[in-house]
Amino acid sequence: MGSRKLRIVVMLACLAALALLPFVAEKFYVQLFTKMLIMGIFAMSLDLLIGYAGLVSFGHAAYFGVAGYVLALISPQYAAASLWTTLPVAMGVSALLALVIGALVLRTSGIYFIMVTLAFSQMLFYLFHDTKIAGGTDGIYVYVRPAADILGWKPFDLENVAHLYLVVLALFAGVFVLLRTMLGSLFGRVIEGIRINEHRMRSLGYPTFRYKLACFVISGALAGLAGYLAAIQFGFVNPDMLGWHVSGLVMMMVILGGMGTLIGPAVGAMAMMLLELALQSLPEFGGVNFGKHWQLFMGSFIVLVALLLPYGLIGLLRARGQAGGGNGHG
Amino acid sequence: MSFETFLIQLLNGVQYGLLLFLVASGLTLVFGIMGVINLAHGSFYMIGAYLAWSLSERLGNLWAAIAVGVVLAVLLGMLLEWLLIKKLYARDHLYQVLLTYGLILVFEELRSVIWGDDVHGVQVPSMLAASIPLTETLSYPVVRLWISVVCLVLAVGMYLLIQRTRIGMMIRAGASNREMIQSLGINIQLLYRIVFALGIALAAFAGMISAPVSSVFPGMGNQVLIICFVVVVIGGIGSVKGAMVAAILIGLVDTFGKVLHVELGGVKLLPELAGMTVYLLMAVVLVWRPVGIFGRRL
Amino acid sequence: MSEFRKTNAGRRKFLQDGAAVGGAVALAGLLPSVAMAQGAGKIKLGLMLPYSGTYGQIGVGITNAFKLAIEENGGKLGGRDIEYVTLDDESEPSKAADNANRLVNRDKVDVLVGTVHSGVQMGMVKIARESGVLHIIPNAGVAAATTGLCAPNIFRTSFANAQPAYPMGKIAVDKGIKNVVTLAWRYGAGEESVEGFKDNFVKHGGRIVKDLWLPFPNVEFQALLTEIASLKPDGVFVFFAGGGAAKFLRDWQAAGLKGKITLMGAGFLTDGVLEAVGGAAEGIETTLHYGDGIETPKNKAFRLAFAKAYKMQPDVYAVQGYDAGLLLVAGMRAVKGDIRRKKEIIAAMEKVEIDSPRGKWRMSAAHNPIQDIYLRKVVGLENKVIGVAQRALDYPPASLCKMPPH
Amino acid sequence: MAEPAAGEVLLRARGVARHFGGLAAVNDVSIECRMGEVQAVIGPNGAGKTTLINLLSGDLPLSSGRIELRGRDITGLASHQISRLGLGRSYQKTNVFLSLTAFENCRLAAQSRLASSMRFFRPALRYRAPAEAAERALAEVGLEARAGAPLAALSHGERRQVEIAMTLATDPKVLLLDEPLAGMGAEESARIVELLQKLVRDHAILLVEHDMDAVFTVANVLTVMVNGSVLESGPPKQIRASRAVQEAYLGTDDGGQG
Repeated sequence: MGSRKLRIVVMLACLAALALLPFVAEKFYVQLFTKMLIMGIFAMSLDLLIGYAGLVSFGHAAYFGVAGYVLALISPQYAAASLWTTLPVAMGVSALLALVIGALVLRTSGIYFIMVTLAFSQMLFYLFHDTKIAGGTDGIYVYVRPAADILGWKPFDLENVAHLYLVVLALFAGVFVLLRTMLGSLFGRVIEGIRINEHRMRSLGYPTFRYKLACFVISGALAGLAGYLAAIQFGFVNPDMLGWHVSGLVMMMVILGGMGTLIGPAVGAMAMMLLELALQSLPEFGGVNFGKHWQLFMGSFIVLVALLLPYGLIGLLRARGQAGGGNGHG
Repeated sequence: MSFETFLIQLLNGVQYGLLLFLVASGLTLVFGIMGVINLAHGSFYMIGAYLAWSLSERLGNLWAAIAVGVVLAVLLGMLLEWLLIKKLYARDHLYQVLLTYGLILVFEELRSVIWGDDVHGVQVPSMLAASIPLTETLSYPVVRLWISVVCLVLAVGMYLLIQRTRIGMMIRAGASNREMIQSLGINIQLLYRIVFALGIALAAFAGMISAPVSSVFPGMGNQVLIICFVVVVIGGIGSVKGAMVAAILIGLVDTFGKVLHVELGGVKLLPELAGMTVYLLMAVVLVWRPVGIFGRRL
Repeated sequence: MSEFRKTNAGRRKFLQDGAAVGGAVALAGLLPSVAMAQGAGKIKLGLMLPYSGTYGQIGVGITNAFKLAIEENGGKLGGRDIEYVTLDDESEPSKAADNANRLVNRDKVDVLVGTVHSGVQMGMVKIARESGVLHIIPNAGVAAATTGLCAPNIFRTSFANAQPAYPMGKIAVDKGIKNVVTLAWRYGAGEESVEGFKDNFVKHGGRIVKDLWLPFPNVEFQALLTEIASLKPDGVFVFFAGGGAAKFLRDWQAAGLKGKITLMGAGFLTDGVLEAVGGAAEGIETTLHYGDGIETPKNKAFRLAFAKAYKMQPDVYAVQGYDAGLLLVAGMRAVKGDIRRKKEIIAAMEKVEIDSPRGKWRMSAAHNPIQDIYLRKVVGLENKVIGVAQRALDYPPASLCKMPPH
Repeated sequence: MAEPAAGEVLLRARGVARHFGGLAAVNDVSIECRMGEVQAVIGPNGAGKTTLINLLSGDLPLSSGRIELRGRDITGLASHQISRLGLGRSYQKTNVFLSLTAFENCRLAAQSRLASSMRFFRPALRYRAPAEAAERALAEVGLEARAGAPLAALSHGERRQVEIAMTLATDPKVLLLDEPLAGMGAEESARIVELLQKLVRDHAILLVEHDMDAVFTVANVLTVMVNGSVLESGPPKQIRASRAVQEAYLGTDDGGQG
């Protein structure tokens, strides 16, 4: 268990380093990292499904986007809503949604599961896109960020970039620890068993459906947390937040980082966003504007990852250390 | 709506459904036989349409363009299978989703590099340019009927191919059970390459024959992609028959979803939520039959 | 959607309050950015436009014309050199605020220019209102930007979605069209365009038989064409653009409705698709703030210069980009390039009369062009201007914007 | 539930049948498993033995018939419910968690006996019972030495042992063993036969096996299946003597290894 202690120390060090960022870096980079951490939470929530339970959800944006919409819809126009009420509500709605959808989609498996999760997220996309529930295609603003006051005491101010960042960082760490704990628990053992061999789990006496559903709901709620934070950061939600491109993007993050490793997807999220920044600023060269066609490179990159990095970046590191790379996908 | 209008709408629905079938049939074959999930299928529909346009500009007529285009599509399909898809058979669906998701971006950008981002039209072949009057205001374009006929012919062709020929026998064997197919001593590599190329060709062909009606524009692939997945999943993965039934079903749901007016307790449901109807249909079907209407347990 | 729709007072109200608050926020936002902007050195222009995907072409056209306008004025702004920072917004609303924020806070641009897609625009407006950065919209017509969400630092050189459609309402009545069916994609631009037409059409005694919608970006029109044929209206007002428009025009003709029912729409219906539809659009009349064959020296000069510089024909989008350039030139000239004197820049931009290829125009109190809308007719491969549909149109009325004092 | 007395019928199937399309894989089979008895089901390949086990364990739904476990009707219950009622099964095709170690496999099996695994926070390691049960099970099949080895690294025979150990780890009263000896070396087989003889004291065992020597050593009752139906059922002596069985099976089939 020495290596485990070491890993914990390393992580705490990283956490401390990240916590210093707002005191050294300028506003934009603090915001950039805030976004990265938010996407990191999103990616970890999906990793719980894909990497640990073996449930390839292609509609995870639904829970992400819905939470954002909930915040936008329940916060008063020009006054701050309370963080302590809106956050639980938003996550609750996402969880509830995951419960309903999960109860239906978990009846299917394999390709069907992938496609049905996609179909449900598209349904929600059109619900917000085609109706006036929340500004239709234009989307809807969150004019004022929620306030964190507790009986007059103001622990932090989300309007403040540094504060928001630190809060997100804390939540990121919290989610990580929570998921680690969960995966080390009896529950974690069961969903892992389900991923490897669900049929056998059933014959051993596990009501696998219930466990998968629980997993789906938890994952949905955490995706909701990420969506809620994203809505706070930019004060703007629109239907594309639930679109299948976002679902694809986060799936990409999970695999790029290395699914079934939890920290991997978080790394993947950051790598993806940095890569995008880099590719978009490609120079014009030999008459061809690479910057304009940056998606060509992004696409090729994704293809290569799928072919060459089944265990993602983390897998790359692990492969150097002990072969295999721990939690591969079964 | 009047009975007459109703009939025409019925026709519209079926006609749209047949076109969907044409695109989706390739998808369902690749799904069912190779167990490969190909998100880039829509891109091949787009590529087909652009080929039809650029080739007919050069060759002077659509028929030649289609002939050449299909060949190109088959070659492209084989190349991709050999270069990329082949590597993923053993892997989880996840990687297929990922790889083909990447391919969508690649093809969309290549399209922009090669053909630009403009909208283009493809001349309707003169022999199909006419329209048949249905009511005093409405008439039905012959080319649409022609497309429907082509789709039907193709559907029958596929049926015969699968039911009557040796390769069809392999395909059925493959769809029902992978171990069996090896035990039959069939060159599975070759079979897969053929099937994948066939799937691609079908998508591209669909793009080509619909190009004169739909015109050619960026992003046209992603429009059909998702709807085709819905078709395949509702019909049952690997079932051509299912794809046909589902496609018609969706064609009708989509058609009437747009024109019917449904209210529930003052809340307008249709056509306000027309965008949701097909997905709703899919959800309902899968709750009823988790493997689609004609799907086998996987 | 139509913030300015009479039947939607509630939402309008909230958006007006939104303007008040938002505007205040924006003004407050001026201070930090003032502190940041360095007096000397280059002026940073952030161009956030679609350079990839469906709208890629439009983004390029706008960029080219914008630069052309500045080049023609000595290639400097108020005597100061320029640095361009371009960013591909991919027409992806879910990344909009993120991207705009990148330009404002990382690249520290002095002016934010963009964009085409209305959904993305909403994200940019959000950031512009928070940061107070000078923001020029060269295309996206989303009404909110110059009604409910208007702010001192936000200008638009193109149109509001409803604006080009509005005059068609009266023209239809004058043509003796009494019953109209509307048909459009169910998304912001489509809904606002239809609202603009209806507002004017009904005002002049026209009657709307039915509103038909198509889920965006669905292009399977057949069912709705059948519906229209069975309703037999005198005219049909539609909003489609790009590939959708091309397919619609072909289907319209193929369904035999062309010539039986009058087809009307804002100019986007027939812009950039005439080659694609091969005659299917012949004779269709549309209204827009630009068109082919505007015989003014200014327009001729512009078209010549643009074609020469970029080996491509300018379109309405290019004109809007060009005017965005002219507007900025005027603003910066007034302060000799001292970007810190933002209030004076804004004042100058509000006052200036833009000598545009489309004809002279000014900013409304809501910072949306008060411009002539032309009636155009499709002749061959041209959208020939056959007259002015309405002079100096300010629509949606600037009164819908409660512009904070500045 | 009280310890069942020796000879008590723990599992009773009445007229169970399963049809796949036209053909009847299992047709009107009635069978009983008693406490303290090994009920062996034999028959040529394709006789429906494995299908029968799948029906009894709930892996497959019945087409018709009725199944009782310790007097309780379990017809139509899901396999996980049946398992929790004290019926454990092993599979013919080794059905384990390859990426886990032998110990982890068994511990996961034993964990299923906890009231619920919906425990999200307390580290699984703190639960001793499953670990102990797993160790016991591994010891019984004689694999304690290989406890830490990932299954991927075990020999086929060893995996078969794990397969059985997992079944034992769920502490069942009724054991359905589908060809437990298949692919085992002589020594391993002997050990398992020994184990069966020990287990039978406090279990009811239904055994499907092709190794006739083993079968006739451990079985108290033999049921011969042919083409999905029971041909004959009785004590070993009777079956050995039966002409029908001779013709239908023993005679024709060389040792049964199809």
